[in-house]
Amino acid sequence: MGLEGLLPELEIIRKDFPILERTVAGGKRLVYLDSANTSQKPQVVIDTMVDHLENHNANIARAMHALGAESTEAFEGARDRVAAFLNAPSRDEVIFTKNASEALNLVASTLAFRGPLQLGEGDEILITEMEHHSNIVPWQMLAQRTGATLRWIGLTDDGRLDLSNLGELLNERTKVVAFTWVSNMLGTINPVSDLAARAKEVGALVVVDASQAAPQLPVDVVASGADFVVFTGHKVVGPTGIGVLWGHREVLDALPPFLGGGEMIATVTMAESTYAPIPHKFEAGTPPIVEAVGLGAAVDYLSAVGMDAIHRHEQTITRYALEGLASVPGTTVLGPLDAESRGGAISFEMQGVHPHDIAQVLDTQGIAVRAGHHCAKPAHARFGVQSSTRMSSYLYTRPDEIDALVEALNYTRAYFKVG
Amino acid sequence: MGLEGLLPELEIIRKDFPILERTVAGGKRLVYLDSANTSQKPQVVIDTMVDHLENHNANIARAMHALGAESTEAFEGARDRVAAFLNAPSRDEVIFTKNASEALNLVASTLAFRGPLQLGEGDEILITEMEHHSNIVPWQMLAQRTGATLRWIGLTDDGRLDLSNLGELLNERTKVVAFTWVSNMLGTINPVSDLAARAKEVGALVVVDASQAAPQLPVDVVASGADFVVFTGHKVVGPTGIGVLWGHREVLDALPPFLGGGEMIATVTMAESTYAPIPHKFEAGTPPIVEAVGLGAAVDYLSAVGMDAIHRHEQTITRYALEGLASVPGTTVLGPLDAESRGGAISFEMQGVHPHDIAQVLDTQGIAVRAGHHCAKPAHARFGVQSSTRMSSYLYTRPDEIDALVEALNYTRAYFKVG
Amino acid sequence: MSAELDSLYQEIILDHYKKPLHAGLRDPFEAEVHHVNPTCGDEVTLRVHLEGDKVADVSYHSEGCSISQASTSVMADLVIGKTVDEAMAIHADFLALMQGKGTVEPDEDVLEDGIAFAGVAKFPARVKCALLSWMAWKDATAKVLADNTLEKA
Amino acid sequence: MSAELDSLYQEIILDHYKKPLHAGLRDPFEAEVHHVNPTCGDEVTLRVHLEGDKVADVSYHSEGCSISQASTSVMADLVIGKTVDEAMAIHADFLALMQGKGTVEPDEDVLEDGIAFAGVAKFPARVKCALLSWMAWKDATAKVLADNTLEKA
Ligand SMILES: Cc1ncc(COP(=O)(O)O)c(C=O)c1O
Ligand SMILES: Cc1ncc(COP(=O)(O)O)c(C=O)c1O
Repeated sequence: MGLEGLLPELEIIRKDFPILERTVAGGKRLVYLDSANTSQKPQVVIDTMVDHLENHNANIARAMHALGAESTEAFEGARDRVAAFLNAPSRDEVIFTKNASEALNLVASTLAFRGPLQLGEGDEILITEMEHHSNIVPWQMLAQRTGATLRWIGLTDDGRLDLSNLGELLNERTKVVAFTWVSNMLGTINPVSDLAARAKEVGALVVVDASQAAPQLPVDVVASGADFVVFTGHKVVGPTGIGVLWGHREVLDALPPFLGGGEMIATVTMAESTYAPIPHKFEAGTPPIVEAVGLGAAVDYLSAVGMDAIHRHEQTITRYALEGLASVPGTTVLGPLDAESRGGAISFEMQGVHPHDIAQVLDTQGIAVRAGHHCAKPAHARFGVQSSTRMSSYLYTRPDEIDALVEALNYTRAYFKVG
Repeated sequence: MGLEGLLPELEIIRKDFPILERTVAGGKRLVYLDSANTSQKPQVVIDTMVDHLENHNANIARAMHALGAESTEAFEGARDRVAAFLNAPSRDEVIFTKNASEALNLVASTLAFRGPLQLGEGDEILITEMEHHSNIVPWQMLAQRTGATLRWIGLTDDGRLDLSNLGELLNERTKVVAFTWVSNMLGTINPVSDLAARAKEVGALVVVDASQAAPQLPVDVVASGADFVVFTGHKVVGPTGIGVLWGHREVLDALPPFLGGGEMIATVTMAESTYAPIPHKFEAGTPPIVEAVGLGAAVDYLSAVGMDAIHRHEQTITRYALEGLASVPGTTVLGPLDAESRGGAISFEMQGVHPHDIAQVLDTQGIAVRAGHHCAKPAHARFGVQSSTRMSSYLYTRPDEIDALVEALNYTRAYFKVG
Repeated sequence: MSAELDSLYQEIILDHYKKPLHAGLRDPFEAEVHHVNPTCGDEVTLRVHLEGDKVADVSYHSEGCSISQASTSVMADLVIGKTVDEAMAIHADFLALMQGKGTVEPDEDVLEDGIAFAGVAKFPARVKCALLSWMAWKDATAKVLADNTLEKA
Repeated sequence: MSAELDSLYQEIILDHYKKPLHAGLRDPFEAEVHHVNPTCGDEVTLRVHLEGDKVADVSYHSEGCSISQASTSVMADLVIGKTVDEAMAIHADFLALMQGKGTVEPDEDVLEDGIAFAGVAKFPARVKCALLSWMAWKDATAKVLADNTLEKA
């Protein structure tokens, strides 16, 4: 287990995650290799949420009493933490949504509304073939609603963005370029700042889906060159029910509001309403308070471990896993084969056994992986596969868990009598 | 304290809420009278969430392993509990949103999209002057987007809906009637099923905001006669980050999807996407999983205490509070003066002292109330007041807390030398 | 562990998976449907050919796991040759078995090879796999019946 | 408890609340703004009249709590008669006091009656009340200056 690059305090970190003590499948130790789907939660995140609910629970902003002040401070403090985590120039640019999907829909929906940034007939939206459905469907809807055209950056055979025709795809009609930082299916890490710079040359808005990046590498929104960066709480060891939209102040100011209601208004009369400045303009209703508090604890936890160290750990595990998978006959990995250009999610096929059946056998061994299209049907279609099996590691993953996976895959082959 | 109608197990119930043990303002016992803003959480809700996070956390539906199955069962089990709580004909009609505001926006937004229910020029939307901003602004936006006209049911001087001109307000152009079951400012309980029946006569869709009703009285969506009923988790002793939209299956089926992304699709191709059936069609992205689990525990808790008993308790406390407030010179209650026709939120004015200043003095006595417009500016404008002080009780409120409020109000008058 | 797996992956299921019966899309047919399992992506295109009240043919093209493939094969074999009413009754029995969480005792006289799926009922995540083609068949058959009623009207 | 309250509600504040200075909307003015505190609904309509670089008048109509009302009165009294630069410097000092969470020592020579608000800084929920009219004044003044620049250009 002495792999170079693992987190030095791996055993201590594992102790922070209570669920890793669990046994499944009749007494087997849990081997959780589904972190790209959702991450497990450290005790400090859970305890912070419990403390909030047991001792400081109140509605925020509107409440003018001790608990209200404490709750508001905890909630707005979480905004500061997230702003720091992203290196955002201003805390006001951090909008809390319910998940990454809502954040992407917020941008796509409001671009259909009247305003200086409204899309129309003849405009183009450029996305890529490796996107998660949450970064596809909102743009399909936007195209339908506005008459704009949706265009696609294709993929190379080894699962990278095919930028050979970017000069043609990016043109003066391109109003939005949306792409993922790290692919949740292929694992590919995309050249974010290069692509953003190219998109800015034609004046397009750049939307980056950092749902898989924020958990495992340092995300600096300024260095990214993007106008919007999105991620989701439950993949960064935080709770469900919360996502983040970061956006440039000028762009956020220029967008009309998304949802209407309490807390997002300046004033409401029967004749008309006016809206609060960012971030509140985009936070209608009671926000996810205890979820933000949990997310604040989560990003602090990750920062304390260190995003660079986590990235190194992920790459180390990924390299080890790529080697392990290569040793299983009939197994093909989708996406780049070098650990340096990818994140910690590895999708693969095994000849003669369907992904569901693989996942099922693995489950009886206590190993949790994902099987299916991973909300990336176009990417699967691109590689001519209907579904795949995906293992995904995180900061708590140990090399012997990869060993267990490899062994179980060999067992699966034997069970289904293939090869 | 032997008031007839209080919950018989009040002291035991209070023990379920850990925050009630807290002291504030330098050692004073917390008197929490801001439950209409957000409710406190019983231990069982917190413990259920912790157990989920520590032992069963996984993404739902998409995960094909033991944890995934457990998490999915817990999440979908919560849908069953909410369906039972609402007496919904089908669990599929229960959509999880992030709060009540999103639920209302979901309906208002999708009515602007192409489809059989799309609104247009000449159509009318009817709301009331006592709505929360979350049931006003979405309809203003819908009117703006579609060219429909927003019309208003006015209020009588004692804070009830003025139905004298309903015959004119409701006509063949009326496509939507949206109103609150219980007013969060005036406390008024509206005649939901009568109004719904009148609206159905002209073929309008009926949207009922039960955000203040669901916490304190039995809500039967079938008996209500509504097409949509909305409430929010954090006011029914559940967590933030979750709300509920119940809708008739046929109407939900006829609405186009709201947000696009993972989990709400049937299939996604580069050319087009098709959508999953309800409820998933309206649940894009990773839903609020642990929040739904907490909400399930919350509605079970309320049902175990009994919604009829809670309603009786609220009315008993309300009657006692109305008497108490009447004893404070210079104090005027807004809304109906008989406890039977109102819920447990009482807004009032005190001559010569601004609501903020009242709330501030009360806070130094450990008493938490809300001061401001309570997200109901049009209702405040109707009564010619800019803001008010609101006390709101719940199932854990004791009569001696009302005594403390009354005493503190008298002290406030003395402090500001009025009267 | 192997015992648990074996209860799911009965020999009969693996046999149908490796050598599916009635596979392929054939003419004639009165209705064709395409069903997907949104969570995992399993797909089936299925055609139904009725002659009077009889299920004359069920043909299909499907992609999916062993459970969904085997279930399609077993389903086609069970319903072909039956009357629509008989087939619907078998469908109802199979549905009850799948939704019974392992508590329903299957009737071999009715379900034949379908009893091999009894173990699937204990794996909630796989129940959908087993039901995919049954739902598709029911949907397609309902379409044919509706069209026939319309024509007569 | 009374001590805590007294640190917030200084006599000076209550005096300004009961007898606000410079209240009412007056002519002439070059800019009028309307500011609200969205969370609580406090409102102020405020006019600024500049003569050269001097704040010749600030007039207002406001609704709100004792803190916001008193702050408006104190603000108007402080800035009227000063140059815009001097007034902006006072504004900056007041802002620093309010955002200091009780750690900033106010300078009576600059802030005069404004030092009574030192206690407000310890009540985060009330800081916005004290700042509402200052923000409105700054906004209105910026508008006048911008218009002047435009005219000259
Ligand atoms: C009557 C009413 N409607 C809607 C809402 C909005 O609920 P939420 O803020 O949870 O979206 C509230 C509470 O704030 C309310 O009292
Ligand atoms: C790349 C990517 N984008 C977006 C999402 C959507 O995140 P959420 O489901 O939390 O909205 C995910 C995860 O499911 C993802 O992996």
